Amino acid sequence: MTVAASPSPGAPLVDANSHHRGFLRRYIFSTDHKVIGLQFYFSTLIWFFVGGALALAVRWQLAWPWSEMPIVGRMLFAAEGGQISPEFYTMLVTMHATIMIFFVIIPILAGAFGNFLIPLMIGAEDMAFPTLNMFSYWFMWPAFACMTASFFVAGGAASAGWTSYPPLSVLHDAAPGSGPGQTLWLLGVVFIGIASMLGSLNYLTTIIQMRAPGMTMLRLPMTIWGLFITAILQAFALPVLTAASVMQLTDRLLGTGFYLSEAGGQPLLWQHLFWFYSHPAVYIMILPAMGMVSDIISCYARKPLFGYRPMVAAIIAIAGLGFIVWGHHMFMSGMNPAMGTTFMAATILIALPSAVKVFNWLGTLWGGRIEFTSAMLNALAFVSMFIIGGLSGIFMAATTVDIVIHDTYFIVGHLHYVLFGGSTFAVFAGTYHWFPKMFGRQMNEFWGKVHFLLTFLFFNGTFFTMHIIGMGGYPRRVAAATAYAEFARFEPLNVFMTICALGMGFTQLIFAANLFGSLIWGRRADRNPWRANTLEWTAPSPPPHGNFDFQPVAYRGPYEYSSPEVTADFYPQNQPPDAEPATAAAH
Amino acid sequence: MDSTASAESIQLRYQPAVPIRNGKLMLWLFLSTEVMFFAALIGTYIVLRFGAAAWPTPTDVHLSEPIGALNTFILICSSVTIVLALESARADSGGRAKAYLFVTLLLGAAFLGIKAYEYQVKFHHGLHVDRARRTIYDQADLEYASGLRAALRSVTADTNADAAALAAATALLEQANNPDADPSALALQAAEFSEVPEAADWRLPIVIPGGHMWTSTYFLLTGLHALHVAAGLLVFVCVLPLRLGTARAGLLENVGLYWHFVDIVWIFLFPLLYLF
Amino acid sequence: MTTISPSQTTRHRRGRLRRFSSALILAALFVASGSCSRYEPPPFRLNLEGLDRTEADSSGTLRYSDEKLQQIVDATTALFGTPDEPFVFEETELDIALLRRAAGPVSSDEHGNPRGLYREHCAHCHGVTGDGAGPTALFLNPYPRDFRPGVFKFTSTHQGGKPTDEDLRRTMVRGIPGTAMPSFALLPEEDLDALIEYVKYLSMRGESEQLIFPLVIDDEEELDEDILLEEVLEPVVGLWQSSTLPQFVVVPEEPRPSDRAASIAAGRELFQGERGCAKCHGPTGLGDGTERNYDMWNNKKLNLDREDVAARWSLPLQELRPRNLRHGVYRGGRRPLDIYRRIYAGVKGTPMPAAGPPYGQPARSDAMPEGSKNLSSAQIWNLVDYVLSLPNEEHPEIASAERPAESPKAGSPGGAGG
Amino acid sequence: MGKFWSLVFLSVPVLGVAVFVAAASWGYWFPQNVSAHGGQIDHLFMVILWLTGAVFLATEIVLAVSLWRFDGAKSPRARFSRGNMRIELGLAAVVGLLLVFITVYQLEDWAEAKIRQPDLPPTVEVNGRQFEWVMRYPGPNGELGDADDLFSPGDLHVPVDEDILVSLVSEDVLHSFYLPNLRIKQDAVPGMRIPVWFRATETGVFDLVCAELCGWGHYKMAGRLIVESRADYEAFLTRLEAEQNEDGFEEQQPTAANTSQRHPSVAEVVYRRAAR
Repeated sequence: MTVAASPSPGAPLVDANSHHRGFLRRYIFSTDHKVIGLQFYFSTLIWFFVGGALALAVRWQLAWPWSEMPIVGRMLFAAEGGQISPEFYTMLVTMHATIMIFFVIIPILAGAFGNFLIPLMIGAEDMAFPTLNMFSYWFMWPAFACMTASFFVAGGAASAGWTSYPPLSVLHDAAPGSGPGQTLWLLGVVFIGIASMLGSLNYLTTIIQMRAPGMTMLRLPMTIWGLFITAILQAFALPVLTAASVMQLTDRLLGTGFYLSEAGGQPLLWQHLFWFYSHPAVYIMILPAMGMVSDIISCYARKPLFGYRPMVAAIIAIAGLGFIVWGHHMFMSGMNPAMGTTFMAATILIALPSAVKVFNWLGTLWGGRIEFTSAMLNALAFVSMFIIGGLSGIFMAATTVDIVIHDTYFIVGHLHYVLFGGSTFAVFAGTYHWFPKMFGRQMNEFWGKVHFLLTFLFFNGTFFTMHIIGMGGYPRRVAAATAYAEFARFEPLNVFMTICALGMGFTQLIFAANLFGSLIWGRRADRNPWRANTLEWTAPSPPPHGNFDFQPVAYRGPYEYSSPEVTADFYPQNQPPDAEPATAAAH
Repeated sequence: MDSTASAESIQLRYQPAVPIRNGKLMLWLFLSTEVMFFAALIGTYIVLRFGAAAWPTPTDVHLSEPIGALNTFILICSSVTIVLALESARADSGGRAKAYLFVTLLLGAAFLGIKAYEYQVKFHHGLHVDRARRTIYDQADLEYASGLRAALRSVTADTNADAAALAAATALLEQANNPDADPSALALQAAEFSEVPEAADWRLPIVIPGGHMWTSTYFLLTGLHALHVAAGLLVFVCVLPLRLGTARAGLLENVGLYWHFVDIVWIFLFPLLYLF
Repeated sequence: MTTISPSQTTRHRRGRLRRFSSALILAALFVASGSCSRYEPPPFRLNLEGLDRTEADSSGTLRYSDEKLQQIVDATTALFGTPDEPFVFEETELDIALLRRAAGPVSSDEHGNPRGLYREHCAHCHGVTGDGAGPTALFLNPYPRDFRPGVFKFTSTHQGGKPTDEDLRRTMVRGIPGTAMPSFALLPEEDLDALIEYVKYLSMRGESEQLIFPLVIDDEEELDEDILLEEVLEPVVGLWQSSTLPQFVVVPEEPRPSDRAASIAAGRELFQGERGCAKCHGPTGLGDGTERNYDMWNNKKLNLDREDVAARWSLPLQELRPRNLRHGVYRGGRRPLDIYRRIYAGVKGTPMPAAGPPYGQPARSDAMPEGSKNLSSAQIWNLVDYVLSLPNEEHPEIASAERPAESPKAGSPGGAGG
Repeated sequence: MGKFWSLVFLSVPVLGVAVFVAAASWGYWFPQNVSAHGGQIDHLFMVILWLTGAVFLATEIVLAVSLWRFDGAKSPRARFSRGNMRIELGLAAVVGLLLVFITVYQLEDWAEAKIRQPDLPPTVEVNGRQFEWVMRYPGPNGELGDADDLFSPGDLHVPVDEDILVSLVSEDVLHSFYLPNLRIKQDAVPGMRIPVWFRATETGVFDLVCAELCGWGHYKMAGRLIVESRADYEAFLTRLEAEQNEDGFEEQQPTAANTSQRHPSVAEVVYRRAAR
């Protein structure tokens, strides 16, 4: 394709050349997409550790029910001999999931990596609406504030599960956290909804309108495709959750009865609306990760992505099917079982595009020249763990089998294989990969590998075991299964899982130390330390406000590694066909 | 971050996929999210209404079709005037554009005023969503009799009340206290009693089958729509002081698109709530 | 590190694995925290409910000074030990072996027998002290029972009587429907025994503490063991032992009437009229009577403002709702015998009065003149029958308030939500 | 290093399979199945386990082999290939067929478990409430829902080898009626009456679990399923009836008042359970 010569029809960009701004405008209320991306990154990192700590407390209780928790037990429950209280346990479960989903995985993928990478990868100066972009970050803060405050109100934070099923979440006296904590939870969700909606509209406009000349849709890196489809999912599914949350708020505060059967409402209505959003949200939490992993694997295998078009088609198919499968969370909910059959068929169909993706990643590796960097190892872990997470999903998609594993630890294992084994490993991979671009320094590879190896082992120790106790029928969200004779036999496994979880938790401190240490002491990085093809590597490291010091033009797709046309093993997107490679872009 | 380098950054060229302004594209995308938002709400209404055992007719709940129709008419007129405002702005006659926009603002405000009046009527008849203030019961059953007793007890405790009405209330209370009283008969008597002018303010409970769910959905749908109208008015107020020439036609077009959307939502709500 | 032995803090079935793992984790945690903390067992909380700590005499001496309170703590500890190390005098007739099983931190001994049963199963709600103010208590309605006043709602004994072991066992096995008290029927028999013993222990301990208060605060006595045994333990234990003797158990004097319909009609008369049940339970039994009610654990908070309540009591004021008799939920048990006993001896600690005579007085017979306060056995049976008939009463418009009574509709359960 | 990392990734399939094999032999497997249809569900689980297990092994091993073979330290240059549509489509077709097989293969069992309700009167109504299960049996007249119904909190007694129809309701929030040994799970929803049916094939005492978060006491919302012979079941109902109607009159002798208030069967069951 020839480079479009027409002048930019877009509205004049923001005053991108505002280089003399005060500290506040540059780092706090910045409109620069990179600064906003990093703001998202560090905010979510803090919440990652908060959510992780909650998870460790959950695990402690499961392994040694009602025993004294070390350190915190004495602080929080001194009068009761340091043992956790049952309502505190339900709160832990609820808030761990809420924080990890709404404050960590979604904002770190869409908010942090999305913001940082979209303009750089498509060759734009900034987002289409930089000020709006700033607001999309700052609308997270009321949500942060609500959730933080909810820990300190009477009754504690929400404890009706992250799914917030009514009537438990609506009736004020049904659960301790169904007081102000639940109201704050809902307000937080509404604010996250606004933030995500603003962000996703911005992403969509930017990706549609602001691609560099020559950057056709089918030359976009998979990361951008993942983020693009994610933004569509967010834009169309999130309003439904917002509407549902508004109704739950009015149920709680104004006295309506949408979800209360005694007032003529329907408890299942919330489940339908909630999962209409939250099932696509599952893909919101994995599609950007899939995109990033595709880019990273192709780069370190020094080989083009196997089947680019099928990969794009698979992402679109997953997203499209994602809208019509929400009912598979509700097979046991009392929904008409005949509808369950329909939802099952659609759900099982989703395994097909997921399988295509896995085959293509393997195809990319086969015949490559693999470089075992920390980023690559984490990306490979994503593939390996996503296989398990995807295959275990087939069990619960099958309605009949779901009868025995629904609401058991099998589900908990499955979802952690997708969300931790999938998304979080992709976040690690993305961090190691784009860190040089973000900060102009390299992360420490040795500690990166140590962190990877320990996380990988402890992760599997923790979550693979959950499938076993799930098969045994061990129910989830139960503070102690000691009331049941059937589940006593799993106690040693619970102890094992907790030990692994604690190990995994402390391993993340290595990551934090490596991240902050490398910020200060990391080796300086040049523009393209990984010899990658995509446009962000042609900008300075870190890129200035305005990103590029030349007009980026895309001449080819993003995956021309080891191309026979050039002698170097990479062929940057912006390198004109006639120029001699390797030196033009990376200097 | 190295900010000095940004001085060297250049004006970039792009390859947009759709030939419209970014702002307009963004607005269309925004409206599609709004469509999903109202789709969820209207879907809820439909599910609850057709899942309900009983649903009140408009007269049961003091809903006036003519007033609703008038409001619809006002909103449609406002859509016309905002188009005229846009045309004027395109013709670069800022004054006329401003005038039309102002008329739109007035029409929108009139819509909200009429809505407020309608709410007032509902509240007066005890049609609240608030559990503490609403006086609706789904059926004349023992729970209703219990509510009636509570209301009558507070009425009879009120010493300032009119003597004749007080006597009637006391008699009714005595009847309600009879465990064998038929709640349906009680409900009829209470309804009659409420028609007595002195007793009209006493807010005795009334029986409206499906009334709780009706108030919930009615106030939710119209309330959130009214919030959107109010947001539109706020935008008008912000736009009015600007010079509405050709340069601002794009802005006015965006505002107009949003206003049309608000209008269309009402055109769905009106028949759903008032006519069916 | 040395102060905490893992077996003290954790409960285990597989000793070796667990000891190894807890040591590992504790080591990791101590490395992480960088400090070593001492294990301090939770003490019994001194019963300061409703006391105004700032109260002082004219000279400015605090009435409840720290020293005096410490004396009370010491005296109670001398009588009953601590949560981790319970101790009882023989006079209490409590089984120390059972108490040890129930007390202490959650763990198990070398044979794998569980210990610390009370803290595992009960303390979330009832608190380590048995003060009904465990971490969960605030969110429950009604509040968990405060054992310390020694008043239990549902007993088989006469007015003012303590619960028998069987009563406590029944409450534990059946739970209390309509409240947060679950059934502990799944616990092994010996665990139940230990917990029953421990509840009695906590109750006696709380009552003794209350008796020590005036001794220390008002009489300013030097307490020694003899005084404690004579003036504290003896009255407390005496009441427990005497009021649970078999003859104190309420037993109907005549069988339940066989003509159920007539009995219900008679009960209805009593309910609506003479007995004044409708005053609280409402004319139709919906629990919508006119009176606001408070139980004995709450009515002392009535005339205080909220700050005072917060300062002096562990839980805020809670209103007591008369039972909605149409729900078919019977907290003290649904057997006619249970309801008979509720009506006969009242619900202890609540405004629900006793309809039968106190122990030792004759029940009213039909020969007695009208206006006598007590009901005859037959009349109580009439009320029982009426109350039991309410959930299923034929009434023209009984609807949503009731449990769904029709048989399930054929076909699929679907429909809701689409 | 490539070989080392290859082995790390190879440990996933090796240990994964080992864990499943070990779990089966150490007894960490399905709960004992005592229902007529449970074997079929277990069979389905195993079918899916074998199918997914094969895919799991294949893909993970291919991953590990790629890492071993194509270690960047020794391979000269990657093979340039953008993909292969034939392989892609072929694999997709195989996977698609497998998925269709899984879908179709279990339709029948789903219908059997949840759609084809047996034509019986309900044996028992199970009512979930925070935090206990209350069973309600038809009284002597055989009709559920009238005055002579029998209540048994916590213990669900059913006769062995008979079709049982449970009528599931909830009083307050969502609960889930979960019988692990019978492969039964169904949420109880307030306002809905949901039928659940099964046939137990062995006598014994089994867990009744609440599987839907229902508040702070969710963990202790335990009940027991007691499967017994027809004779025992009838005896239980008789005992329940006697106990429910107990008026205590025959206990005139004061010495007897404190004894035998608990039902012998409960004690028996507790001991049986403790002995297990």
